[in-house]
Amino acid sequence: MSFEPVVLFFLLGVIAGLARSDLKIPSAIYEALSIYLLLAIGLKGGVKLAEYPMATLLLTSLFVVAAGALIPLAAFPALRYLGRMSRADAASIAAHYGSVSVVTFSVAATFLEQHAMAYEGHMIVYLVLLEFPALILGVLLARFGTSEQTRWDRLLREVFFGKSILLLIGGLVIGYIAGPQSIAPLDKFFFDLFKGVLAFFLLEMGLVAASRIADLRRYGAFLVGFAVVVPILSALLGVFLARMLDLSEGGAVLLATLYASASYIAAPTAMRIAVPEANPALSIGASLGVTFPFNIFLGIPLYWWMAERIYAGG
Amino acid sequence: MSFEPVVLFFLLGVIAGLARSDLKIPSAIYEALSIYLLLAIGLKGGVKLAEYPMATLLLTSLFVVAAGALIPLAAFPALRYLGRMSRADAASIAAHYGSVSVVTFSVAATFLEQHAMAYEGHMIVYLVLLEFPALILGVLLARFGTSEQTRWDRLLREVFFGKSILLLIGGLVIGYIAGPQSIAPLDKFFFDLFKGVLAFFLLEMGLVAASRIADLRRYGAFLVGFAVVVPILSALLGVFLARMLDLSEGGAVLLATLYASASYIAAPTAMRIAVPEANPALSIGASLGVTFPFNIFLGIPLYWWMAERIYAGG
Amino acid sequence: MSFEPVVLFFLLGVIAGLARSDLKIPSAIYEALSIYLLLAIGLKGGVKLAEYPMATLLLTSLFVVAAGALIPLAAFPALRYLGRMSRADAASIAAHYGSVSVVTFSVAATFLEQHAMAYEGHMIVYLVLLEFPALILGVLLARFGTSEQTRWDRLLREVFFGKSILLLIGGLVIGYIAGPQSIAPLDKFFFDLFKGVLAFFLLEMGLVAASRIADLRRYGAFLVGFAVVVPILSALLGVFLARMLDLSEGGAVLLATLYASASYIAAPTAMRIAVPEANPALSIGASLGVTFPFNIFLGIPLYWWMAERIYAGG
Amino acid sequence: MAEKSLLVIITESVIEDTIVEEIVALGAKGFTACDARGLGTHGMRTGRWTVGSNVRIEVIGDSSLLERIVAVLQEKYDADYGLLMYTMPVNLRN
Amino acid sequence: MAEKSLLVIITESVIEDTIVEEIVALGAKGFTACDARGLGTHGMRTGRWTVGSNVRIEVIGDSSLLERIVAVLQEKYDADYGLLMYTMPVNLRN
Amino acid sequence: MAEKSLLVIITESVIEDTIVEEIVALGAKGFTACDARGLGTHGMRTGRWTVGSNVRIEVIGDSSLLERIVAVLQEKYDADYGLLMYTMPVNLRN
Ligand SMILES: Nc1ncnc2c1ncn2[C@@H]1O[C@H](COP(=O)(O)O)[C@@H](O)[C@H]1O
Ligand SMILES: Nc1ncnc2c1ncn2[C@@H]1O[C@H](COP(=O)(O)O)[C@@H](O)[C@H]1O
Ligand SMILES: Nc1ncnc2c1ncn2[C@@H]1O[C@H](COP(=O)(O)O)[C@@H](O)[C@H]1O
Ligand code: NA
Ligand code: NA
Ligand code: NA
Repeated sequence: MSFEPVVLFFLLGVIAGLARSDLKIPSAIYEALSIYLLLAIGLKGGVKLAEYPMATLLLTSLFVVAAGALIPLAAFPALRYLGRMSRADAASIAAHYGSVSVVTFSVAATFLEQHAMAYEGHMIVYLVLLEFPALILGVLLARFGTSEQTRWDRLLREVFFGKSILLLIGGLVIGYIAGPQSIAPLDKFFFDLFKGVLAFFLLEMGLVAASRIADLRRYGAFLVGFAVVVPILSALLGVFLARMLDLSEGGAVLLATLYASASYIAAPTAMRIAVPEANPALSIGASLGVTFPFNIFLGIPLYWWMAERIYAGG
Repeated sequence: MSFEPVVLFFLLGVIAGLARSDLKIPSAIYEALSIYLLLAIGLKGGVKLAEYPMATLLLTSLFVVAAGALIPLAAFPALRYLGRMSRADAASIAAHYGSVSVVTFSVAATFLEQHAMAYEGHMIVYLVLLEFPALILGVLLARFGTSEQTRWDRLLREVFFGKSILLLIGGLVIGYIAGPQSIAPLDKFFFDLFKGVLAFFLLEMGLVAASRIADLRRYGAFLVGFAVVVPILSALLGVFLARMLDLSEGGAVLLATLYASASYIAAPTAMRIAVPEANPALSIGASLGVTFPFNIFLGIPLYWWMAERIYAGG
Repeated sequence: MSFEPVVLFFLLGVIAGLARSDLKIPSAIYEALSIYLLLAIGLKGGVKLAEYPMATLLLTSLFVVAAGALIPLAAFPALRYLGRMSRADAASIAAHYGSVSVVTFSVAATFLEQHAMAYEGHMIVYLVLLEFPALILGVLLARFGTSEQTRWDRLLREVFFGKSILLLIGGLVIGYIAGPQSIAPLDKFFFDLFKGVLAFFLLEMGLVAASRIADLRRYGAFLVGFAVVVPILSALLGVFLARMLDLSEGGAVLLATLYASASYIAAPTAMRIAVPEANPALSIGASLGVTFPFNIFLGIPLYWWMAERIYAGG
Repeated sequence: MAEKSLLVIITESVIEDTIVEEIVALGAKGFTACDARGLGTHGMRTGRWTVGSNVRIEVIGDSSLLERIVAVLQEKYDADYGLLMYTMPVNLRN
Repeated sequence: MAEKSLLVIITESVIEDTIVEEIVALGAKGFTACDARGLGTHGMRTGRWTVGSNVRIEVIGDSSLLERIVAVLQEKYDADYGLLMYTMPVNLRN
Repeated sequence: MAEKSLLVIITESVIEDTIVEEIVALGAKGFTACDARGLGTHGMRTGRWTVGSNVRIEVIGDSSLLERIVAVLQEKYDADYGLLMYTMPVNLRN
């Protein structure tokens, strides 16, 4: 199993951050890179979408989303009762872990491509579908049995027209409508540069993650443990479901990675608006400071190994 | 006639804007994309310039610019007397429609390339030459017979050293001096990525256009009608002139598109400085909110159809 | 000897700047482009590093750095006693000229590639190693015999974790660890676009250089002479050393260019922090306003000619 | 030269649109906003990424209007969001 | 610790250079500018694209200088451009 | 509604981190910073490239704290760096 160099850019960012280097990715650039990544992933998925019968896709999607909802539903009581967190904090962190990370997904896909391992093109549809139900679940968990009001209008706008979903779905639809031939002249921009842009983005994520590491010490061992154990269990769920749905082994690795990944683009904004009494440092610290690096360095190879074992045992 | 996907990015931007999504293209990125597009178009034209005898080019350019001047000269009285607009507003809008849109031109060129339809490389020279005379005409129309002073020094600097003209001409000259061989190593940046950057730019234009649509309701039906009818008439002029000058059919489509397009990069800034009493919401609302989408969705296919009919009838 | 078009973008920037055009490269874009260039150069060097025996490289590096240190040590007394400058100013300018310019190096490498002239891949290691010793020498020269305190902690952080060194070394290490195969998918981003990004960057440098030209008149003929003569002498040193170290002729041109170039990314920041009483307008005016354009227009061809003569005479 | 008051609001960018809606709904005729970063009781906000960035909003108006804005923002946002508000008298010149 | 006045000018970015030239020509020894966005009688200015973006300029000086600046800008730019100006006394500390 | 003072510091971006460390070490509980450009005795600073760009820092606190900050910054940075500081009384509203 060879080595994927893009993750080294994350390391470089962490080192720069810890050394308090003056290296900064301007926020305008960060914004542009994230728009690019979301659109490119959407387009990629859209182009491949036509290859699959829509009915099958709808059915499997139902399973993927339903099983995915188990993650925040199980994470919430763990955080609340084992971790003794406030209702709002537990709900917000559960929402982060129920949602998904586009960059982790991209690193996993890059990893598979480097090893010439095939996967289903419609994984990207699952990525899109998994991005938001957890956010709504998170708000319900935070509000259940309390009298606090939720700004549902703002939340729903945030969830469905938040840039993350909008660009993923927008790209998906454009790719689907246009088809491979018409998209071809855009390939040099959206596909060929993808990995380089991902490297740049990981550099920035490393810089931000470094600033979160200090926070973590304050929040303690429980949260760090949570941020490693929950992804592994979620990945296991993903591999078993993939097996059940007859996905390829590559598809199993990606579904495992989706379940294991935690959001740090869509979820923080949505939770800040809908559950403002939750402390954002906790959820972002765990998802970006622990789970993200765990996934890209150790998780993805581990999930692959899990997939191999379970598929071989099948 | 197949379908050009880049215009879908404009639609996506409009939807995001109307839904009040948090999607924003940072202004630094918008600036960089527009510099890229202007330079790339200039370079493309410059490289092809050497293929044509300079004398012919000068002569045809004279016709193209002279005929192009008819557009603001005819638009002004229409706006002033039919539209009952103030002198300043009529002059400013006339200047916007007499000038040209680089992005509309690019969409039309992409469209032709997708259909493998040839066109003259020196169309880009016309693009450059048409960009500014209308701006000067607009100021003359605004000031004719009034005692208002114009900051001519500022205007002329704006017109000739405004980034729009400067980058177009700069690119043209660099491309011409360097020639195809020397420019080749730059192709991967300036030509291969062009369509992707255009897609990104159209996304931002959609976002801005969405914020202009509300304005339009206030300014009424006359302006909306103007923003559709004038481009069609201007395009007709373009096709006839192209026929007269013996341009190819692809060249006719591009000249029609140039005449039909309205400026929203160079003209707004120039008019804001030289004719400040004009209301910029009117001219930008019409050119970006109506004419631009009309041109890229309906206009270009229409102008093509016009070119086909008129060339067939020749 | 044919012609390298990227330098024309610098000229275009200078013209725009002198004409007080509204053309501006937003600072976020400038930051992103410089991060890109530094990383790309580092990666390029890292990939090639494995081709050379480490022991030889270490030995030659010692010579290159030691000879390079002669430049600020000779420049300082010239500035102090011939130029009658304050100790701080002389030390700061000496540091700028002892350090190197990544963009000048890139233009020279592009130039060699265009003429299909080979050079050693480890030149980039010299680039990295030459970037910082001069900065430390500059501070020592400024402080020698004075009672002023230096913020050494800040300076050393600036020097070793300043973004310039960090990205160069980071790229070098990533390229070396990953090797050519793993880096290949990043080539389309980091190598194919390199020259285009360089062109964009040169445009911005032209804009900034234009604003420095006015300053120069105030500082007089001595500094302008210094900014032309010192590079030529330094280049001569480079060519002789290259000959001694048995580098290829292309390598000699690059080493000459490194010695001849003056820093305007790392050095200004480091000197502003460590030797704040030095006037930054002097050092930046000389390095960016005179030496940089001199090098890219006249210097590089001249150093090539020098290399040819000296190598032929060998 | 009218005597007015200036209210400066420093808060999280993520609620900029909401705050602006509140201000306008309460009767302000205008505002001016700039991107900012800073430090306060909610820790360091570096100005990077949406959730870590601040906005500085200025509103000029009669003190009664500004009092109303202060009261509403304090009640609805002070507990959960980084928020700092201060006022001072100014001379409006046009 | 000198008593001076502070003039804040909020206007359209498109005339930033012109306004700066005026200020300097009238005798100001310095100014500080930031990019801004906002709402006023000329509608919403989102800070995107040059024609839709604002600038916030601060000038510190004697009140007589600031009075002159206010008078000139008001006369030449207030009718046609988005413009807001206000002053207040400050203590200059260096 | 507490009476406090506001200190505005305009200086070179290159020392932003250093200045912030000083302020915090002297006891400030917070600050707010924005990117800026400007003109002063050190010439035109266009806001482009790190060495040519300014930062505008606001600190709210008791006058005694602000006096200490002013004294330290003036002594350590005024001679070598572009620096402008002014204070004014403000009403803190939350
Ligand atoms: N003492 C202060 N002086 C200036 N700005 C402050 C101060 N305290 C807080 N701020 C700003 O207000 C924001 C929110 O403050 P807080 O609610 O205390 O976290 C901070 O991020 C700072 O930008
Ligand atoms: N009441 C206000 N408070 C704060 N800023 C304002 C106010 N009114 C206007 N502005 C600012 O001044 C700019 C020009 O105002 P106007 O000339 O009224 O369009 C607006 O875009 C705002 O940035
Ligand atoms: N009179 C002034 N009014 C407003 N800002 C000023 C003034 N003088 C200086 N500044 C700002 O303070 C910075 C440093 O000033 P100086 O130390 O005089 O170079 C300048 O770059 C301006 O941003
Ligand atoms: Na997940
Ligand atoms: Na036109
Ligand atoms: Na050197």
